[in-house]
Amino acid sequence: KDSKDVTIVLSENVDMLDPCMSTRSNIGRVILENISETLTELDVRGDKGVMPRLAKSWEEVNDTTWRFHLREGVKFSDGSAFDAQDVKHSFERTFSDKNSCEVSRYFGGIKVTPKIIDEHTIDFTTDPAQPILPLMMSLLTIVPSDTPMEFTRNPVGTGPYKLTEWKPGQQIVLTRRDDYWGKKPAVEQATYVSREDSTVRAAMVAKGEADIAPLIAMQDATDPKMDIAYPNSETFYLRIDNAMAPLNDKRVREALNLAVDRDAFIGTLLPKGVQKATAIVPPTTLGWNPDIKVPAYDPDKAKKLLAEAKADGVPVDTQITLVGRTDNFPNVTEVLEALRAMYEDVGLNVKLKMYEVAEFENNYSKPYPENRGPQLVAAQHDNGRGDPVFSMYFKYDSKGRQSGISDPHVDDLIARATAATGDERKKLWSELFAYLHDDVVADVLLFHMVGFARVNPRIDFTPTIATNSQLQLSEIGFK
Amino acid sequence: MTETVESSQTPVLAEDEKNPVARLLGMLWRDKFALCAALFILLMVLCAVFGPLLLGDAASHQNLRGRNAPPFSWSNGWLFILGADALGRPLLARIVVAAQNTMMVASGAVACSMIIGTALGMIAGYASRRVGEAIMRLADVIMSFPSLLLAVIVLYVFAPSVGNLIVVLAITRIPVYLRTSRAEVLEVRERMFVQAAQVMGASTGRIVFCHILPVIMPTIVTIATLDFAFVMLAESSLSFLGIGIQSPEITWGLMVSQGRSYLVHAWWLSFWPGLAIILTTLSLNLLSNWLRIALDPVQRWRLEIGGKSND
Amino acid sequence: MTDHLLEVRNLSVRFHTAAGIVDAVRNVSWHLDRGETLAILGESGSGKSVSASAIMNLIDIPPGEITSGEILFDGNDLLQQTAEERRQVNGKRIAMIFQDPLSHLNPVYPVGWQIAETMRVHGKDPAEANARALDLVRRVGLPNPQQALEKYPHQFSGGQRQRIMIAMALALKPDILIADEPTTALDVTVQAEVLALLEELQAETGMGLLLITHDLGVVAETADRVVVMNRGEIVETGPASEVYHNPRDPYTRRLIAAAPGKGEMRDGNSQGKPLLEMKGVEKAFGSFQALKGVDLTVFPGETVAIVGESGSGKSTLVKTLVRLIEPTAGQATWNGRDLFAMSLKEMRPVRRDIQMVFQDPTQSLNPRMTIFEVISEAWRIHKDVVPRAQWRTRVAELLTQVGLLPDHARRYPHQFSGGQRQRIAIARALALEPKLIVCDEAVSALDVSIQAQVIALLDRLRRDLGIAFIFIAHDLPVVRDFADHVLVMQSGAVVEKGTTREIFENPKSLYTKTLLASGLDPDPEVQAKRRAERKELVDA
Amino acid sequence: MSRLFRQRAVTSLFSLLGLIVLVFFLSRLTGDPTSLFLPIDATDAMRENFRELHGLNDPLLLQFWHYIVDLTHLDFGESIRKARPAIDVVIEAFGWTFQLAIMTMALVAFCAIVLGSIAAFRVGGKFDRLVSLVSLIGASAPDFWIAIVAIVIFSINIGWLPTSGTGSIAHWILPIAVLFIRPFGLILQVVRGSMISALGSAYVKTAKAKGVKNTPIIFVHTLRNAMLPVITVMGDQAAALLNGAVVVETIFGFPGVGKLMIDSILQRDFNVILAAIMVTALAIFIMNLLIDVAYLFLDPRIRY
Ligand SMILES: Nc1ncnc2c1ncn2[C@@H]1O[C@H](COP(=O)(O)OP(=O)(O)OP(=O)(O)O)[C@@H](O)[C@H]1O
Ligand SMILES: Nc1ncnc2c1ncn2[C@@H]1O[C@H](COP(=O)(O)OP(=O)(O)OP(=O)(O)O)[C@@H](O)[C@H]1O
Ligand SMILES: [Mg+2]
Ligand SMILES: [Mg+2]
Repeated sequence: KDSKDVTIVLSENVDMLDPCMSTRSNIGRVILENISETLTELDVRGDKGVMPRLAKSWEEVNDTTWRFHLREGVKFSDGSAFDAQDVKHSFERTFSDKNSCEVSRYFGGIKVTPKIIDEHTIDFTTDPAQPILPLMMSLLTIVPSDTPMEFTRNPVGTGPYKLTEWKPGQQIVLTRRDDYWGKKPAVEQATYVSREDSTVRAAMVAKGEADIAPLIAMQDATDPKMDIAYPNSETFYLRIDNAMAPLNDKRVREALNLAVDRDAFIGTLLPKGVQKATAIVPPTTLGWNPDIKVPAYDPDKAKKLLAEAKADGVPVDTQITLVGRTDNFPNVTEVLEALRAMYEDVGLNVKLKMYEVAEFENNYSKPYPENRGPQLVAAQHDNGRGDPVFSMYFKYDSKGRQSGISDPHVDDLIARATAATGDERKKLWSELFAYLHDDVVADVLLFHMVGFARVNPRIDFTPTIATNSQLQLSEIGFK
Repeated sequence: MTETVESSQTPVLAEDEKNPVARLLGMLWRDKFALCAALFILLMVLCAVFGPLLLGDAASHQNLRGRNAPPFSWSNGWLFILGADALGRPLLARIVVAAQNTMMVASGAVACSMIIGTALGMIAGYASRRVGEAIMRLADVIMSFPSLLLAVIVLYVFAPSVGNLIVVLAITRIPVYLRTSRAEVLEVRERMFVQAAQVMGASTGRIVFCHILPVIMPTIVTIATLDFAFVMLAESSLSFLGIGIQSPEITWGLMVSQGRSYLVHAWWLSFWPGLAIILTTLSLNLLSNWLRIALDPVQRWRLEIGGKSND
Repeated sequence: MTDHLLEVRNLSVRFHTAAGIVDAVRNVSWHLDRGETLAILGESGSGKSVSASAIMNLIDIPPGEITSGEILFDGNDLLQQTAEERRQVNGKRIAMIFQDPLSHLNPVYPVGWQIAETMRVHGKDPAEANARALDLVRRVGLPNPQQALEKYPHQFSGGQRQRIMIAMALALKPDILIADEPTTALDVTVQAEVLALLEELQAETGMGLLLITHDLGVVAETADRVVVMNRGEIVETGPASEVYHNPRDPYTRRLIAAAPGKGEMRDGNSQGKPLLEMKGVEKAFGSFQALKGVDLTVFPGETVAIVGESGSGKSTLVKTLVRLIEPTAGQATWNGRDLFAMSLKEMRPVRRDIQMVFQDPTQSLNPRMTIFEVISEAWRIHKDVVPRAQWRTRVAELLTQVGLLPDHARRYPHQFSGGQRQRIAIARALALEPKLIVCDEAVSALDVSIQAQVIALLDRLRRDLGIAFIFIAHDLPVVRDFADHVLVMQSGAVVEKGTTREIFENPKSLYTKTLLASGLDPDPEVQAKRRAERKELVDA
Repeated sequence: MSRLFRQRAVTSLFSLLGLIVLVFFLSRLTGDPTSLFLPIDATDAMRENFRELHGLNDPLLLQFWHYIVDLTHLDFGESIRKARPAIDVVIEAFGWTFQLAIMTMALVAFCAIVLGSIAAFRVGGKFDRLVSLVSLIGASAPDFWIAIVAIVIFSINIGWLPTSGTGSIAHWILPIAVLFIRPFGLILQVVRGSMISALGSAYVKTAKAKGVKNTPIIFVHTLRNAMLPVITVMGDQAAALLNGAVVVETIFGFPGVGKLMIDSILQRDFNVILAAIMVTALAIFIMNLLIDVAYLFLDPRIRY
């Protein structure tokens, strides 16, 4: 087959195709940098950090102002020219109250004011200072200035492809643009279909009905010629409800960490490529601390700690609920069952409860249920964006929506790191990670997960940590 | 015969020599398929009653390094003859232990829906038009109400529990019994023996239960046996929401659905529990087919004079 | 070897039942010639219908079993033929009229379709078949033939259904017609027409007619030869008048002696308050007016017979009385209360006192109940009648009273003959010792000896317990013996009523006169004479 | 007959209204779509804005009032998830489901009735045993087994059929085959049982006495008498199909209403749930009416 067309089989239906929703992984895989581009782009293949895309360059004008110089001669797929007005509109649209664009969450708590300097220059003033604004700009998709504020079903962008067909539930077709400003990609046309069943996705690629299945289950990744493992930026951990007895006792929390035989999971219930985690963000993230040691598997010590705690009057026999989400990742139930068994082995009384998304969400996010009892919430956290700022406030600040701890020192470190730049930022994050892991023992950090993609041998494509949220057709070649 | 009348001794009707249970067992003995089915069901009931006591520990002992051990290998002991699941637990033991929850949920849900549905259906078919119409429209509503939504509502409004799981499953299956029994009642109530009973002064309850029910029961039971399989499988999809059975508790349906992702590479994970479901359903159905014949006087000779058939 | 049209040799049929083997037919042999009419007489349950079924290949094997014998037709043994060969014969060469028309008609197809089907399966063009069906329906005397074809079996009266069966059997002018009690539900005038029709066909095609009947009058009118059966065996055979006048077997003698119509007629003895008074009862089925204002009064201990045209509304009238059919108008006073005005619930206690024997007994017995259950159900419903401990003896007693064996209580309805089922229905009605029993053709399927026994029983109950009867019958001699009052109905209205003597000795309306005149005499010679007279009348 | 239709139209309207009320209020008891639509780390302002945007801050009764008022203009509201009119989404999906259901049921009806009747006629014989066994195994086997094994066999190993998706006629074969199995088993058993009883009736003897062949005896004389429970159960199975065949839709990527309904329920996309339920309910109501009319045709003794 010499065709330069590819078919990509996604794991979820695409409900919407609005560019401002492209931080959702299934939407992002279709839109991001294919239809709609961003001002900047994070390098996930090398270590170049934030790279230019629609912005040629940028600089910090003062502490609170960033200036972006826009690329010239760029055209949207509807023919209109790209200029600062479009950037301003895209920005305003994201924060409009006529829609519920997802991207805006990354700007939570910061007031950003765009100001057009000239046709191809735009200033962003932030309050307070936002040292990583260029990184954040890699999330903001640019739409033409005449795009309505409401969600649109006809995404128009400056990217190398344009949407030519969308039969909801059946397929989405993107076709290569001839008037794209950048390098012409190899793929002429891309068809996106979706199948929820991993076996079927794998089968489609195996049979040649599809070329790329960005996500298949470990069990189906049986053919080394086609199946590629890649870190998918998810971190699997158990959040400990530090406020509840007996979990408010540090020894108990330590015991929870020591009781887990992490190695037993690797290569069995979880794929070989998973890494034991010491932080909630993957090692590619700024400030990741290599000095933190993974807690060793030591059930005897765990038992000892528990006995000590018990002797001090900590009610270690209380039933602890391990809350999980069905379908969180393949094998989640088995993994949690295994965890439960490990906890039982050290004498803890753990009950497993699996919930669907909404009910899980009630337990996962504040306000937590009233009479919940001591809880361990098993969750995955996704941060492939290179900076811990997208995680730490939510997960660890006293007021964080999914925080299980309340520690003034942590709050302080988060606030300082968020405002810092450069090495200072890195240092502060590192310090925070160490403090959380060793001193607070805030949670049971388990694994940085991997995903499997199945790629047809005729295709030249290597998934990266970003494949969880985007799939640039321009990165696909043919052998 | 006329002589009998004239000899004016008091006539007597001797007691039946055989009691009905013995006769029924005799008929069961003659239908070898039904006999096997009955034995299988008996076995399952024994598993359900004693399984968790005997094998409860073996069934929950995990061994991650022996996960997905293939079946038919004696090396791990007889408990592993059917292989091991994703956590290295012996499938045979788990199937035996799961029988209890499975039977409880399935027979609970099927029995509830069958009894309620059939009762409502007979009322709808036999009572006044107005009542009948109301019941039927109610059935329409239930029929169009997605079971998943019902489950989610139950999950949110009530506490998730096995009882609620049974309720959800039962409610969704009510319409089929209701509509079927009503349809049959509409026809059967026109039969003359029903009218004869009416003339004798039989109460509505008596007519419905003694005259109409036996006629419609075989069909209802046939549906119920197949619903058994349906309910066993549907139950696992509700467990997905977090209502009902949760690990480490286990049912066959849950085992089947947990084995789903391994279907291609470790088929035994879902195959054996699935087979248990199939065999149970099959046995129940064979038994119900046997019962249909055993309880129908016009057909009963098939079981009374040996296995001869007329084709 | 054989020059008979049909010859049955040494036929034995038995049934396997839970209670043991029932020998229904034992070593029966007879033959039928072209153009001949052979009547099979016999006790109810003596194996007449079973031997007919054997000829038609309709016995369920198993549980039935043909243990010996051959049935020669056209020189071939039917029992050795393949199913396909039998199928070719059935309906076309040999046709059968079943004893129990209601259950033998398919309830969900219009009767016209069912009649025409016989012709269609044997290769007649559908249009032609329909035309012939219409003709047949007209010939058997159904009103509104064109509409009748479109109607379903349940919309007909008992006699009308029987005529539909007859039409169906005659459709292809078969070589042999097996008629199992073809005229029990017909009034004498219609019966005469039907018999004439059969005779005509016989003359036309040389059809052999095998007539199974209890009615000695019909035998006298039509039969050339007679076979008498008792308990599965042939006890006597010979030319009709020979057997009538010189019966040799004791059973035959008893049978002939039992022929009704010789007793004293009654003048009616209405005393006291009427038990039941029906006034102006009307019933319409759609636009068809089945009852046009009928009055009926019954006194305690009295028998009111209703005779009349088939389809005149007799069954409908009594069904309104027991509220199986809601009347369109009228009232029925019972103990000072209007039955029609009661709710069905209020009706329930009253039902104990009014029992009914249905015209089609087979369908009125629950097929899943043993006879014991069928009869004792009455006591389950009305708990004060017979204490539970006595049920067994009482059932045995009732069965014996109607000429059955106590052991029969263990069997199921389908294991009985037509007449036996009718007696079970009577026993059931008696079980409650009601004040009024409605008998809709309750003795029509019984041979005269059993009939006499049952009638005697009813009469005794009437006298001893003061039970009143509404007695619907076509058999005038029985009415004459048993009734106090007679009501004559035609087309949904009462044309005449009076005491039995008044009606029989001094009929006023034209219809009553015709009815009485069409009555058949059991003596073949008398009938032969009448026939000759009739012929003269027609010729003249 | 027309009285039946008129009366049914009125009573069904009440059922539909009751269904709407039930679903509207009950579904809103099951939580808030906000946290499901928005990402986990959404800000409070985003949440507030979302609620305001979708009218979730209004009192429930007011929301209901708005919904009913819009409904009278045939406006079924917007899908939160898909940002388009809920009814469009539903109609699109229902089209697929409807076709799938019709084709499957037609096939099921034909096969189950023919094979079930023959099995009943030869009750206890080899054919009966075989047909019963196969159909029962099919009816009680987990549907995803059959689906996946079918894909592995027919698409991958033999390569005759596409694995999944829509587009050509070949795409319909596996989904229909998989959907076929359970209703087939169930209905076959019902046909068989009902026919066994009916074949014992006296009118079958009449037909034999008339010389009618076995085939018409089974399919003309007896079947019609045995049809009442059969079409009822067929209705039930058809309703299940109209409600969507979740497993098949999921595995084969079929854009039907079952998956839509499940997703909408899990995502609390209320307008889509309501619209989907109304459309399927309407279909089910009509189907049940047709079945009730069919009773009248099948058996003239039946009256309501
Ligand atoms: N299926 C059966 N099982 C057992 N016994 C049967 C069965 N069918 C008929 N019999 C018995 O066979 C005998 C003959 O029955 P048959 O119907 O031939 O009587 P019949 O002479 O036609 O009587 P009637 O005049 O009352 O119709 C009866 O005693 C009856 O009880
Ligand atoms: N359900 C019905 N629908 C329509 N017409 C009916 C129905 N039942 C009876 N009829 C008609 O009513 C008339 C009276 O029927 P009925 O059964 O009372 O007659 P009958 O006097 O008992 O006759 P037979 O002596 O033949 O039994 C008949 O013409 C019959 O066709
Ligand atoms: Mg007979
Ligand atoms: Mg009558």
